[in-house]
Amino acid sequence: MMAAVAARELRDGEVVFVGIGLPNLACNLARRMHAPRLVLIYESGAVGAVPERLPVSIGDPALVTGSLMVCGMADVFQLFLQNGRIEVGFLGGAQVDRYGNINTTVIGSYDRPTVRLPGSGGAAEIAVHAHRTLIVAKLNPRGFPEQVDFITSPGQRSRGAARRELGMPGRGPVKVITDKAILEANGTTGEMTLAALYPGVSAEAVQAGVGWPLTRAPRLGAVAPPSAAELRLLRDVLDPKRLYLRG
Amino acid sequence: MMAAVAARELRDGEVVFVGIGLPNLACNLARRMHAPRLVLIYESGAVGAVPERLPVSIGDPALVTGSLMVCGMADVFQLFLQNGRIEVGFLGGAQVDRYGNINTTVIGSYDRPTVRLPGSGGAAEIAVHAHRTLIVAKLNPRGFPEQVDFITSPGQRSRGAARRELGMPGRGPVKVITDKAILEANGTTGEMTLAALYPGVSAEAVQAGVGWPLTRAPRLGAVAPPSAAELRLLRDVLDPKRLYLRG
Amino acid sequence: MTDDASKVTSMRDAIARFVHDGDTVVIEGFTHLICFAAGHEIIRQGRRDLTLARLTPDLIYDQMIAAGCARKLVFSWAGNPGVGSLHAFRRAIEGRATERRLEIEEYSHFGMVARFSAGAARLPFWPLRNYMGTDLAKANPRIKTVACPYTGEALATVPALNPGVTIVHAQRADAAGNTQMWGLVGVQKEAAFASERVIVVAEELVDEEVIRSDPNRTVIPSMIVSAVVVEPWGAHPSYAQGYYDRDNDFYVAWESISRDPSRLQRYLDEFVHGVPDRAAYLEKQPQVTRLKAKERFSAGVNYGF
Amino acid sequence: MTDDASKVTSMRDAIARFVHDGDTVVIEGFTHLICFAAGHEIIRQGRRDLTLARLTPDLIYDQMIAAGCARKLVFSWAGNPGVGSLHAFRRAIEGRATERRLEIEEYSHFGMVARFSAGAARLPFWPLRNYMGTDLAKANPRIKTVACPYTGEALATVPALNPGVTIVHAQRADAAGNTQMWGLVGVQKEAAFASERVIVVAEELVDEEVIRSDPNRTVIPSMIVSAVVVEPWGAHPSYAQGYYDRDNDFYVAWESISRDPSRLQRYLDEFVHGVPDRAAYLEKQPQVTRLKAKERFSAGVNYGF
Repeated sequence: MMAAVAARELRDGEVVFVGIGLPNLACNLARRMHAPRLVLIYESGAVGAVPERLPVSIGDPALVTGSLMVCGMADVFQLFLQNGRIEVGFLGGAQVDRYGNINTTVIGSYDRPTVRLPGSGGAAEIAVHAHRTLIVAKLNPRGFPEQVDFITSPGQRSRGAARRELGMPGRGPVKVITDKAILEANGTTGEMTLAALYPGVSAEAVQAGVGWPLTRAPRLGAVAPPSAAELRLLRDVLDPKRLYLRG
Repeated sequence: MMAAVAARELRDGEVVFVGIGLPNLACNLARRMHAPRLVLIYESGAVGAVPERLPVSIGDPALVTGSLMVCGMADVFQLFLQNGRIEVGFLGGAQVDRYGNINTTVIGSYDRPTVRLPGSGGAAEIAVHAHRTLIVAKLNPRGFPEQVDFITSPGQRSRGAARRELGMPGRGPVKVITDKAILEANGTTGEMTLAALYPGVSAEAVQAGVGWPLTRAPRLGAVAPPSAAELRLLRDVLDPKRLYLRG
Repeated sequence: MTDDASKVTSMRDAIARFVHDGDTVVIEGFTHLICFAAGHEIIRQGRRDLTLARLTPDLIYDQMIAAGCARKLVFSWAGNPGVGSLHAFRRAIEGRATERRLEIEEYSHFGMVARFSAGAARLPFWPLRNYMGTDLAKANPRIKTVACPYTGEALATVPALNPGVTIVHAQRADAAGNTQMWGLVGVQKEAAFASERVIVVAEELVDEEVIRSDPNRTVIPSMIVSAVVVEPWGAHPSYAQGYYDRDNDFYVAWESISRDPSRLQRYLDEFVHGVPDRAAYLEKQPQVTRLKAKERFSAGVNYGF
Repeated sequence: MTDDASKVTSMRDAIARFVHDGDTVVIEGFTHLICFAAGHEIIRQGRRDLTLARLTPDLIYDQMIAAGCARKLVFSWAGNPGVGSLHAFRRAIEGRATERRLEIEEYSHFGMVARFSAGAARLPFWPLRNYMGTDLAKANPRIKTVACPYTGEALATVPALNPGVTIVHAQRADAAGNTQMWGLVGVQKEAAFASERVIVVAEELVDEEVIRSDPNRTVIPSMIVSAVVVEPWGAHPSYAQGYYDRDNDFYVAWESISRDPSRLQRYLDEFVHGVPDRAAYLEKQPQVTRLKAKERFSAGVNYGF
């Protein structure tokens, strides 16, 4: 369901910085559904990959064989990302807060962490430079605190300052795609607000998974369930071994 | 003769930044005489070239075919030259002065030049970074003024300041190889001084081609004439069409 | 993925659509892959007030200066390599009439490479350790310094160069603009990524499958390409490794052609204005086929897993 | 030219000569071409107090941390990609005994790439537009800013990283160290040029003529190489495009091996300390041959003129 919803956010011809797992599924679904000319770039340096198998890492050899271009990582970050060529970036993380800031670094304090997470990887710069980012994360109150313990990837406001004041080129996280609802960044306040509910989900159930008082959009949307075509592609073609799909 | 003298300055295994014409001849002579492991790098990006014909430009396709590596010019200047990998650089120019400063930019004033020369190319940075440079130029008083009209490539002292004060990594021009004598940089003053005479040339004849009062080394050396082997290689193998050799 | 939107067009249309009066234009290529075909079409279409940028202006910019296309030249070495001078350029700089006076902005090769690198990375400047002791920074106030935040030392800087249009000649490209080149690659990748618009001129149009069979050879991705022009021998008298050799005789001849303003104009009348396109230019000089490259194929490598 | 000074040596000798206690060591490779063989030999030789630098520490640095080789880790993403955690690393950071506490210096990928770029260009810093709004610069005081001399804007900077030794795994090299690789090339070129010493580990030793047949594929020139080690399957469980696939089963298995300190030590005892070299490591696990790559050869290109 999250993969299908994420796929619908992608427009044909866009250049997408892809991560492994759900974002990869979403991109490949979008390519087969409505966006055949989507260009996928992996931070490993593969551009225009057409993997013959589901890649298990962003450095999978299947992303290289038959791709349009392979370049070094200095080019990935300088010539593609910092150059402003990436239109959509996918981000996820252990914590997402009210303004779409993401933490993938530590739970607890930086110097004495309770849980040490992997760190930024390319997430910090994707959050700064991609024209817009889509956050994909399952709802639960610990994962959606009012404020993250550590800002790895900046959202719409960081510690009180807006993106534009901080000089960030990209528009930042425009949506958070969860397993129950879609949150959208409010154009004025930058706050992540409830925009659309999945079928059979109540606004209260969404609020229960979020650690701040959720503002609701004036008119709540209803997210269409995955179509038969979407389901068939995801289950039979893209991830038949259920590596990334769980229900 | 100048090619043979320049060749003798190169040591086996050194990495040399090569220009076209005489420096190219000198390097290829040295490779065949005493320095088979000399590594030639052209600013065009060809590394370890073994040209099947005498290259007519530093971008000649014969420098690419069968070379060890071809890289972009950003790599040439950043990863090889600025990185400090170039041991010897050859330089020439319309004017060479008392301290080995070279002018390849303008005769006259910069804004209203009498003669507009080609400009720096890679010469400015070669003069800054190569571990040592060799200047190759024919003697004549207009070509060897007390002070050049414009410093394109810095020598041992520029407008009164020494290389080290200016923060230049390389040792600068250690010798000027002319058609009559070899000048050497004085280790203390940085001045180009008369070090060795070609056979049959007097110190006065050299002074006549230089626009400043030449200091002489305490013991003047005698440059050995080209050997039979050197002459045969230059005339029959390296430049049989006399593209660069004139007498 | 099939990036099936073809960008293939004629040189005439590509120049008409993507090169405008007043633009900063870059036709790059270090000796290798210099797109004379594009320069000639720009002259034919009478573009004016261009800022021409390139490390080595070479004969093509000398011709464009003589034709009156240029207002300004940004460069690092202006000569006829191994031969002599670019005389149209020199007349314009030395104020000896005929050619309109030309504004210049001058760097060294490293400085120009650094300007393109900054432009390609969309940074406003690039640091380099250079220019101490030279008069270059005095002659060009755009060469500045920055203090290193770690060591305190002063490093030279050059400002980013972001051309309006960059024209890249290459051995092969697909219809969408995915472009591969080999041999000397100069600063073409950086110039293309720095540019607002990119015209790719290819010796050969190939199937996307050819590009995909060897992705490490791709230098320019379709997403930055505005137009693809297929123009065999489009770099003559420059060369294309594996396709044809450099026409060194023409480089030598240029010394005397360009020295004489009226001979230079006759050359332009005959070989540029006097022909409608590159095919006609080649028909006039059948002897260029002597330059066709011999075969020295590399072996392939295994991309399997 | 014949650069005939062979640098070919055994892994044991290369590590003994060029990797010293206290060194900053880089074994690079983004998923692809990670030289586990070198990491294992460093563990076997009992190196101590190393500063290990790498974008993605991956399993090999987790093993080196568990083996007590590391004093400090410089990195940007420390996980088991697509699987889970590096548990030896986590125990060392979270202060849960077993592994000695580890100092860390943390960047993002772009920051690490920029550090290697600065090191390779021998500049003291590299500018990048990044880190505004993040806590990364607060956690790492070596991330600073510089004012652009043209626009006045503040840009982030990272300091150069110049390792003592960088180990590069590649598909092929000649005896002098001229090295070619294809597929994902990560930041290996920059790391090698930034380093004081470079050890090249190749799947295949080839004639200089093979290198010369396709010079655009050369990533590392012999002049920066200290030693060449020929070690087929030396990247396993990482992979070498065109030679063998990644051993994803081992990456999955590492999650439970590394979670249990005693299992981890048993793994090291059996597969690292318990074997004298890579050949013996491979003999213990004949099933890795299932990973041998299929053939997907590219066509060659013409280098003639």
